[in-house]
Amino acid sequence: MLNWLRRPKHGRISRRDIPAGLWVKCSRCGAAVYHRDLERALKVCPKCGWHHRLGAEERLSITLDEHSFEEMDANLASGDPLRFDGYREKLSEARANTGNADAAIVGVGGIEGYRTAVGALDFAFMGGSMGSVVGEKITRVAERALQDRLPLVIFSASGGARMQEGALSLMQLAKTSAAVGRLHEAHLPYLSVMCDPTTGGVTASFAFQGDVIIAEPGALIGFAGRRVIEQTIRRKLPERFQTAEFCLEHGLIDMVVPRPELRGVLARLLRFFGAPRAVAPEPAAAAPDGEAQPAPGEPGGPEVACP
Amino acid sequence: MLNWLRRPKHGRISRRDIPAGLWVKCSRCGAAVYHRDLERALKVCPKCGWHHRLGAEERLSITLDEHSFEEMDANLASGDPLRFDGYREKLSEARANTGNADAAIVGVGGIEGYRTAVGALDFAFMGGSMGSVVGEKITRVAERALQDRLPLVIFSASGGARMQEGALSLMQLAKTSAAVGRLHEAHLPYLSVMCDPTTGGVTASFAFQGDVIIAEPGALIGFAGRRVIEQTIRRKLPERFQTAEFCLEHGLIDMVVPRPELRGVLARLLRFFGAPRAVAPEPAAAAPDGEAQPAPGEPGGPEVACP
Amino acid sequence: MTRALPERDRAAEARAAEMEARLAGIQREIDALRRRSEKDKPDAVEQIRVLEARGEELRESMLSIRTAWQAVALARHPQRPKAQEFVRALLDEFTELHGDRLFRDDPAMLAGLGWFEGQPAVAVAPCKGRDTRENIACNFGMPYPEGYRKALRAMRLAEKFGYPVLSIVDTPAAFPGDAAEERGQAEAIARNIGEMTRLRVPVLVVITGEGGSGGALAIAVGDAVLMLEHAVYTVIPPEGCAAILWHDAGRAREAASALRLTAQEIAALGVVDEIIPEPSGGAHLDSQAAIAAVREALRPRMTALSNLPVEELLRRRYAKYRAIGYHEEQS
Amino acid sequence: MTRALPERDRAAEARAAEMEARLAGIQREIDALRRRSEKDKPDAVEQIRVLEARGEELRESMLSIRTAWQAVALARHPQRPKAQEFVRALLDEFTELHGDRLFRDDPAMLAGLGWFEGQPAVAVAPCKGRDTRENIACNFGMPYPEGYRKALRAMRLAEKFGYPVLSIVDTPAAFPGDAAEERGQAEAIARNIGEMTRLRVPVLVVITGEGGSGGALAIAVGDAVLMLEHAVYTVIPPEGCAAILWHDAGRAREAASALRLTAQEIAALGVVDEIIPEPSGGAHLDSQAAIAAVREALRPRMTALSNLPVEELLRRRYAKYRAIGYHEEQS
Ligand SMILES: [Zn+2]
Ligand SMILES: [Zn+2]
Repeated sequence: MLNWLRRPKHGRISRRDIPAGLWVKCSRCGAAVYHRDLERALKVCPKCGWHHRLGAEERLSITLDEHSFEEMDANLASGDPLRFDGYREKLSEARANTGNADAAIVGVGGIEGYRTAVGALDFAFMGGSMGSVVGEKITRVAERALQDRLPLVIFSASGGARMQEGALSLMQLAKTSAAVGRLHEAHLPYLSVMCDPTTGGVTASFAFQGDVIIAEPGALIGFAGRRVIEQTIRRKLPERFQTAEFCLEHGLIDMVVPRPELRGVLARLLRFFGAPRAVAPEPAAAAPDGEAQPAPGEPGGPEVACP
Repeated sequence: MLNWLRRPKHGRISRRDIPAGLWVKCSRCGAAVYHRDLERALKVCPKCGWHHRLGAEERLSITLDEHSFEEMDANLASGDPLRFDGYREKLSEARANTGNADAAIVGVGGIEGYRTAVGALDFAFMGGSMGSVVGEKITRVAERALQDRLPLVIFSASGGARMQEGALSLMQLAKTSAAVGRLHEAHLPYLSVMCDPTTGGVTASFAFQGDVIIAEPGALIGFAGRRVIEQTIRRKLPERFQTAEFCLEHGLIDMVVPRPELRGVLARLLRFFGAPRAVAPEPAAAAPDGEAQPAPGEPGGPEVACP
Repeated sequence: MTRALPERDRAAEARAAEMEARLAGIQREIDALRRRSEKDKPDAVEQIRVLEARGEELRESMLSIRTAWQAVALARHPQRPKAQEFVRALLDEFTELHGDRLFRDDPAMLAGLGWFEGQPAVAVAPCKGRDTRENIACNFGMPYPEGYRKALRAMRLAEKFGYPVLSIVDTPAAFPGDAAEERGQAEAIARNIGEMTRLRVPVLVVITGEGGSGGALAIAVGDAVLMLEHAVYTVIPPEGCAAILWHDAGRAREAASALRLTAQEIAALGVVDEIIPEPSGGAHLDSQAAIAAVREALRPRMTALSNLPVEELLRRRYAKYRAIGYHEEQS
Repeated sequence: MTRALPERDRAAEARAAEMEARLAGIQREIDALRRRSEKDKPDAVEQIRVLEARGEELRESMLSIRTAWQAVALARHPQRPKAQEFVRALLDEFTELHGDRLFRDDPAMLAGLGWFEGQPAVAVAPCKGRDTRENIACNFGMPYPEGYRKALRAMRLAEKFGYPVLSIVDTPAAFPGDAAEERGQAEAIARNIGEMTRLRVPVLVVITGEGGSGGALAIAVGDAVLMLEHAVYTVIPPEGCAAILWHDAGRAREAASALRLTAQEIAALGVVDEIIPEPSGGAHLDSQAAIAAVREALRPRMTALSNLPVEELLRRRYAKYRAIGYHEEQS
């Protein structure tokens, strides 16, 4: 289930290379879980229910219809506009570890047959932080949705703005908000999914601007960090502060959806908001390990237009 | 100052008939105040600062430029649509006591030379309650503002909807809100002034729909009554609960303005929002004690149009 | 302009009071028998059966007279289908939305998305519970400001996508608590009413139980306002009205009558557009039939309103509320 | 797309550190003299005068080098004119508005109406205090969500009447407290940023002190974004950056330099449109001159923006933010 989405690797090591059949230890409850069982359960611990983090590729592969994904702008990579000490090294390391050029993957795909523009942030890539590239990719995928009158679905998982790009990162809050704002004006639906963790500048921009906001159980969601808040108020915060469930009670998000139900809920919402039906999924549009096909044209026209 | 606005009386007794020169006792602090001093101070107690209630006529006469007021619909009177026991008697009594046909006076007037549609509720008339007539008059003055592109200023003082007209009273919340809503869509300014007390259905409609909301010091402002709330929560409420100052702290109103400054603040806001200038005030447009002139035409065209 | 109502049927009220006294007597007899039933079983069972049948008969004829107070009692009946039950039954693939995105998710207000007869729609409804525990959880159907703000957020979502709004109304009142006042109960209601007068999509409202004053109107301004036969709609709860008029909340029955809050009277005042008949004896005896009746009543109106151009829809909505009221011209 | 910045002037940073050490030495000498001054009066007074003059000289040359840390210190200088002072001086007949109409009036955010050079305008600005008491009252210029919501309400009022918005920005951050999180700090900031990208009136922003991350941007998205010479604009406070990078908040000076937060660097990144020169030595030495400089800088931009058709204004605003960012294409 987690494996159909294969993309050109920028580094050599992939988390996908773990040999099947190993036992892994749940970092939450400590239970030993057979690796394949964990994968089959979409990385939700069968013992404690904890939703372990997914990489952006994994996220898309468990969400999108098989072989429906057409990636955009896979080759966009961060530079070092501030000449910030150590940034280039951190980027190289993150690229090697994740196999991605930066912390977001965007494109167009199908969810239970509904065509949608889609993006996913990758917490494994420098904490999913939003620098110029993440901002640019989110903006481009929103513009693509606008152009093709598609819905937009974004999975956030981010520590916030990327400080190594200074004020340029901060401005990505405005840039992405402007792009998402155009979808609102065009009456196109935008569904925001907050995964563990979604904090800082990403919450203060597109993640909180969805028509419907969904979170995964237990996900950490908040603007300021727990440590900063505890220093400010000089008190310990309760355990469930800034969890998805806490945000739900405080009226900040629409629903908390367990991972196995998420695809179904998204499809239901896409149908409700008039997403176009995809034509029958292309049989293996992209070769499993070949070059990416970032061509801007769509493989098949929508049967129905978004309202 | 309180006397220029004289209107045809529906009853025989007028509060204006108190002989000047009497000492009156402040109902708040108990101080004995020379009647003429209290009038000169716009009924703000010189000892304790309490803003005593004003009738609708008094309110308009201390607010509007002398002889600038052109009343509308003075002859609209309540019927008894529900055949509610005792309602006709209460109406007669209120008419006799206040000299007004119902609990609102509306029309067009000038404030420091700025032309505005204006309305005032009269708490002395059945607690300023809103039945069909109050709703109709507020609606008509809002429609007049829309038609002539004038700002709207409404002074509220009301216990809420008039229960003797049942669901018809309740519907006045929708009717007045719809009329005020058209001003918003036409980008015309509406200033709401909450006087003591403004509660119930009037707060739940036009009083809280102002572009700017002003309250007089100490005014009681709230939706539910203190007694009902205390019964519900089984606690005593603090003294300042539901005061203007309490509402200011809770972010519900824009400002608390002492009565002597109110005219100036309104003029400043009307100027800011582009109210048209009135031509030089008509010298005594209405005869002091003669018939009202509810002619719908305006005495002078505006020099500047509202934006 | 609205027409005044005819005089009330005082004889009917008196008859109802008398019948209720008889019913209470029967109930006392039944209770007494039950207390004795361990001693004297088969006989008591038969007697209880007879008494219960007589009580049922009496109840039915009381229903047929239906004074205002009986309407109040039916509207508040604990087995009456709840507003949220109507919503979940009327909309297919219902998806609940939560929160006002400002302060809190108010469990006293339901908001969500779904399909009404193949048409995407957004629904709002106050929530009453079926027992004490549930009622405490949803504050007895009395929303806080955040409940109204959640409903408004859902309605704005409907507006964005051009989908109709369906509002099912059954609430005793907006919650009269200090925290609700602090957070702007009046402001929230005023804003909803104002926004609903100009929401650019069809708004269909059904008063299914208690239409409790401003707290109900805050989700009840619409192009079509329907009302279940035994629902009530009132500017003030009868108890509150009696307390103000006669300093005696116990005289609520008289107040209920004076307030003209039954569906028939409300319709005669032009405040609602249509009365939806309930299953014989009241909706609580057959929820499914009540829901089906509401669905039937909504269907043609949904179609008709969806076919109107927006400007015409708004013009009619304005004209409708503009016309409600009763006044005289004094010479 | 933004251009990358040149290497930092590390020599200047080193010089500044050295000068600061010398300045601290002078200050210690002065303090020592003062402690002795009762014994040995006329002589000490003269010595102190000389030392103070030397210190002043040193301070001026430090200013001329202006490393990032000095910019931070100036931007935070307690005597620096406050954002609300700019607003009250720039707008005639200023009328303050209060409250978000939802929950609370946040004293950390000023909003109001007034006339800028004969043009009606709406202004927003965070509030810092001039002393501890004032600072506690206005939460050290750190708004709660209700502060941002108040600002948005004021901006929407401006939009309704077609008046420009003037935002004066000087805030260390949005308040990082638990209650602020509970009430949706992120939501409030996200909403403001989103709405400001499409507000249908000209928005003019001046960063006058600390442009502190999202808490600043929540009122700083505009058609013209100006920045006072010694103001700073940063995605994270230097102390926080140092704590994350080196687990040592004490290395804030190095972080400040790395973050490129000075007006000159921010302008070079294309994030602000213009740097407004301050009076010699910094705005705190001459508030009136600083205010006059801001007025002069705003005047032509206000005129130019007010003359643009709304659609063109919005097109340009979008294009402006669309272009900010730096990336490479990987093969
Ligand atoms: Zn586990
Ligand atoms: Zn007094």
